[in-house]
Amino acid sequence: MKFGILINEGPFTHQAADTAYQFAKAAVAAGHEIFRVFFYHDGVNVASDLAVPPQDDRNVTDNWVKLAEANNIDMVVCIAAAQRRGLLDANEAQRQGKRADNIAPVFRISGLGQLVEAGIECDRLVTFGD
Amino acid sequence: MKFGILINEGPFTHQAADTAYQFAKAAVAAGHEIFRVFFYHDGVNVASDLAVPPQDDRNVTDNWVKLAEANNIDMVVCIAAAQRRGLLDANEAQRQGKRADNIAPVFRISGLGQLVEAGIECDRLVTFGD
Amino acid sequence: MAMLHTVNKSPFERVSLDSCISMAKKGSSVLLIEDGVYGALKGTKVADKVSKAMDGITFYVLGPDLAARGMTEERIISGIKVVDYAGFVDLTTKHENFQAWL
Amino acid sequence: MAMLHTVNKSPFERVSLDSCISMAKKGSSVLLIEDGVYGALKGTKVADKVSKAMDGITFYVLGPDLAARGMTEERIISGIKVVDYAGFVDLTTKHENFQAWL
Amino acid sequence: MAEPWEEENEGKVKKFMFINRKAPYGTIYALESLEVVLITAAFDQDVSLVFTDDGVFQIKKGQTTAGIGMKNFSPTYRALEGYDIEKLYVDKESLDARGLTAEDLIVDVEVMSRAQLADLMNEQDVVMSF
Amino acid sequence: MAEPWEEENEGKVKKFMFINRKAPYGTIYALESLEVVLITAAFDQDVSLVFTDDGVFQIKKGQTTAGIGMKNFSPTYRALEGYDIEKLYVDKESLDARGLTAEDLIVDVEVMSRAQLADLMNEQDVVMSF
Repeated sequence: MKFGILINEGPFTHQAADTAYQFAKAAVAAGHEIFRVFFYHDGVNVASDLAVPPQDDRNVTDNWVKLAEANNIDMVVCIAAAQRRGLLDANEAQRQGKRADNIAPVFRISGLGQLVEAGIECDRLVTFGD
Repeated sequence: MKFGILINEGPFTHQAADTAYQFAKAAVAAGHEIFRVFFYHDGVNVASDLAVPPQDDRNVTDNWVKLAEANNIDMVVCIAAAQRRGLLDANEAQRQGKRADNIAPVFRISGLGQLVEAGIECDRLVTFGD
Repeated sequence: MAMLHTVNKSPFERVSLDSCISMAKKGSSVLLIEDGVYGALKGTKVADKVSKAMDGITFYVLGPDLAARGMTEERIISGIKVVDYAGFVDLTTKHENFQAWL
Repeated sequence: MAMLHTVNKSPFERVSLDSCISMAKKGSSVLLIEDGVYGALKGTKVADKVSKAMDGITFYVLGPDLAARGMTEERIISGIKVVDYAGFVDLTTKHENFQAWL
Repeated sequence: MAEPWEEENEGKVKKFMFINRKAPYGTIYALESLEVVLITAAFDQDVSLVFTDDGVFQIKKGQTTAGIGMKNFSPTYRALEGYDIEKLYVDKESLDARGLTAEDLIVDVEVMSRAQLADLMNEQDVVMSF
Repeated sequence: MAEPWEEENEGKVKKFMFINRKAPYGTIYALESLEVVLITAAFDQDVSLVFTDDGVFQIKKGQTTAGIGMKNFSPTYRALEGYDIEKLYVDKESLDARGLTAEDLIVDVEVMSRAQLADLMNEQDVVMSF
C-alpha cells in the first residue's frame, strides 16, 4: 500500500515525530511504500541539521534522515511554515538575504500542494501531531 | 518592581511569546524593570534570526529584539533546550562542529541557573507557555 | 497572602480552569488570557462553574484577547473584570505570587 | 465503510477522546497512542465511558506507549487489544480511511 | 492555468474533509489549516469543512486583533465561496455548549448533529484535522 | 564548591514550588521541568514538587521506554533525595481519578488533598508549572 505521512510537531517537544518514525519504519518493514513525508506546522523543525541532542537520547532528525536515505523517501518541508519558523535551505537563505541555512540535505522545501498531492496519490494519509 | 519572564513556546505556533511581549511592553511602560527574559522549551525558537514571516503578519523575534535593545533587557536562551532544537550561537556552532549558527545577537545562550537566578532576584517571575 | 493565577486554555478543551479553581484559595484572583478567555462567557456549559467559583475568587479577563476572538463585554459573566496588558501587569504587582496553569 | 481513528491525548486532560467517541460510527475502530493510552486503563474515572463505547467501536492500544508509561496489560480494560507499530500499520491498511483526533 | 500538477493528477478527484477543532489565535492551527484548505480547492478536489469543539470559535463574527498584535485571518473564511468551497458544516452540540448560535458566525453554514457529521466523515477519502 | 552564583546570591533562599501536571513522553515538559528542579536545588533553594492532574503519571513505576525509542528519565525522580529534594506531594484526587495509589509510585511521596496543596502553594515565593 502507498502511504503519505503528515508530521505537525517538532522534535522532542512532542512525541509526534517519534511515533511517525516508528510507524514509517514498520510500514517499510511490512513492504509498504512511503510515498512522501510532509512536515507542517512545527514539524518543519525536524528538518534542522543544527540540533545537538544529549548523547544518551535519540536524535530525531538523524533517525528520519537514515530512514529516508535507506528507503528513498521523499521528505518535504512546507515552505510557508518553514519561513515563519526560521528553517531555510541554501536557495531560500540566499533569496531571503539570510546569512545561513539549516535544513539537512535529504529534506526539500516545497509548497502545500505537495501535501494535497500526497492525499490524492496515497491510499492512506496518516497524521501525527499534538 | 523587578520582573522575570519565562517563555516556554516558540513563535507563531502558540500565542505565548506574543502575550509575553505585550506584557513586557506594558511593564516597561509602567516603569517596571525587566530583569531577564528566559527562553525555555520551544521558547528558544524565538531567538532564531532566520525567520521570514509573511509581510502582513507580525515578526515575533523582531518585536523582542527591538524591545530588548530599547530597554537593555537581558535575553537568555537555555543552552540545553536550544541544543536539542537546533538553536546555536557562533561559539556553540564552532564547539559542536556545526556549519552555521542562527541566534540573533541580542540573545545570549546560558544555563538554567539563569532562570533560577531570575526566580531568586525578581519580585515576580511570570510564565507564558502552552 | 493573595495569589494571581492565569489560565490560557479553553475550558471546553482542557482541565486547566478546573484545576486552577480547585487549587485557588479564597481571596486569590484568576486572570483568563489567550484561549482561556472563553471561560468568561455567559450562557456556556462552564459558566455556572465559574459563577460559583466567583464566591471567593476574583475573576479577570484580558480585553485584547476577548476582542481578538470576537467577544464583546456584554457576553461576559457579570462581575468578571476586563483588563488590558497594563492591568495584567498591575495585577501581578498587587498579588504576592503568581502561577500560570499551562 | 470502516474508519480508523487515533487519539493521542490523555482523556483526563482534554476532550479528544470524547469527541472521537461521539463521532465514530458503529463498526469503526479507535487506536489509543502516545498519551492517549491512558484511556485504556481500567478503574479510572473515564473507564466506564470507554467500556460503553466498546459496544459498537473496537478499541486498540499501542503497546510500546503503554510500556513506556509503566502500564502492563492487566491494567487494561478487558476487550481492548494491544498492538505494536506493525499492528498500527496493519490497522491503517484494513480500514478504509483515517482520522487523527489531534 | 495549466499548472504541472493539474496535468499529472488530472481526473483524480478525492473527497477531502478538514475538521477544525481548535480556537483561533491561541495557537496557529486554525490559520495554517485554512492554507491547506485553499490549496486543496486549487487542486479541484471535493472539499468540505467541519467546525466542531473549539473550532466553532474560528468563525465567530467581529474578531478584532489589533490589541494582540496579530493578523485577523477570519475574513478568509468569507472568501472560501470564491474558491468554490461551499460545504461548511458546524456541530450544533459544540455551538450550544459555547452559548453560540448560527447568528454569531461570519459565514453561512449548515448546522448538523454529531451523528450527521459522523456520516459525512465516513464518506471521505482523506480526513485532516490540525 | 564556590560557584560564582553562590557568592552573588548568598543567603537568599526562596521557596520554589514546581507543579507537575503533564504526562511523560507525549510531550517533553516533564523531562525539562525535572532539569529546572535539579538546578534549583543546586542553588540551595527550598524546593518542593507537586504532582497533580496527569503529572502523577510521571512517577508511575515500571516505565520501559525501549519500544518507543526514547530515554526513560523516571529513575531521576528516585535520585532527587540525593539533591536534598524531599518535599514531594501528590494530589489524592488525581491519583483516584486515574485508578492509581501511592503503591504505584516510584518514589515516596506525601499524598494530599487539593485543599492542603492549595495552602502549600500559597506559601511559596516562586511557583513554576510547565
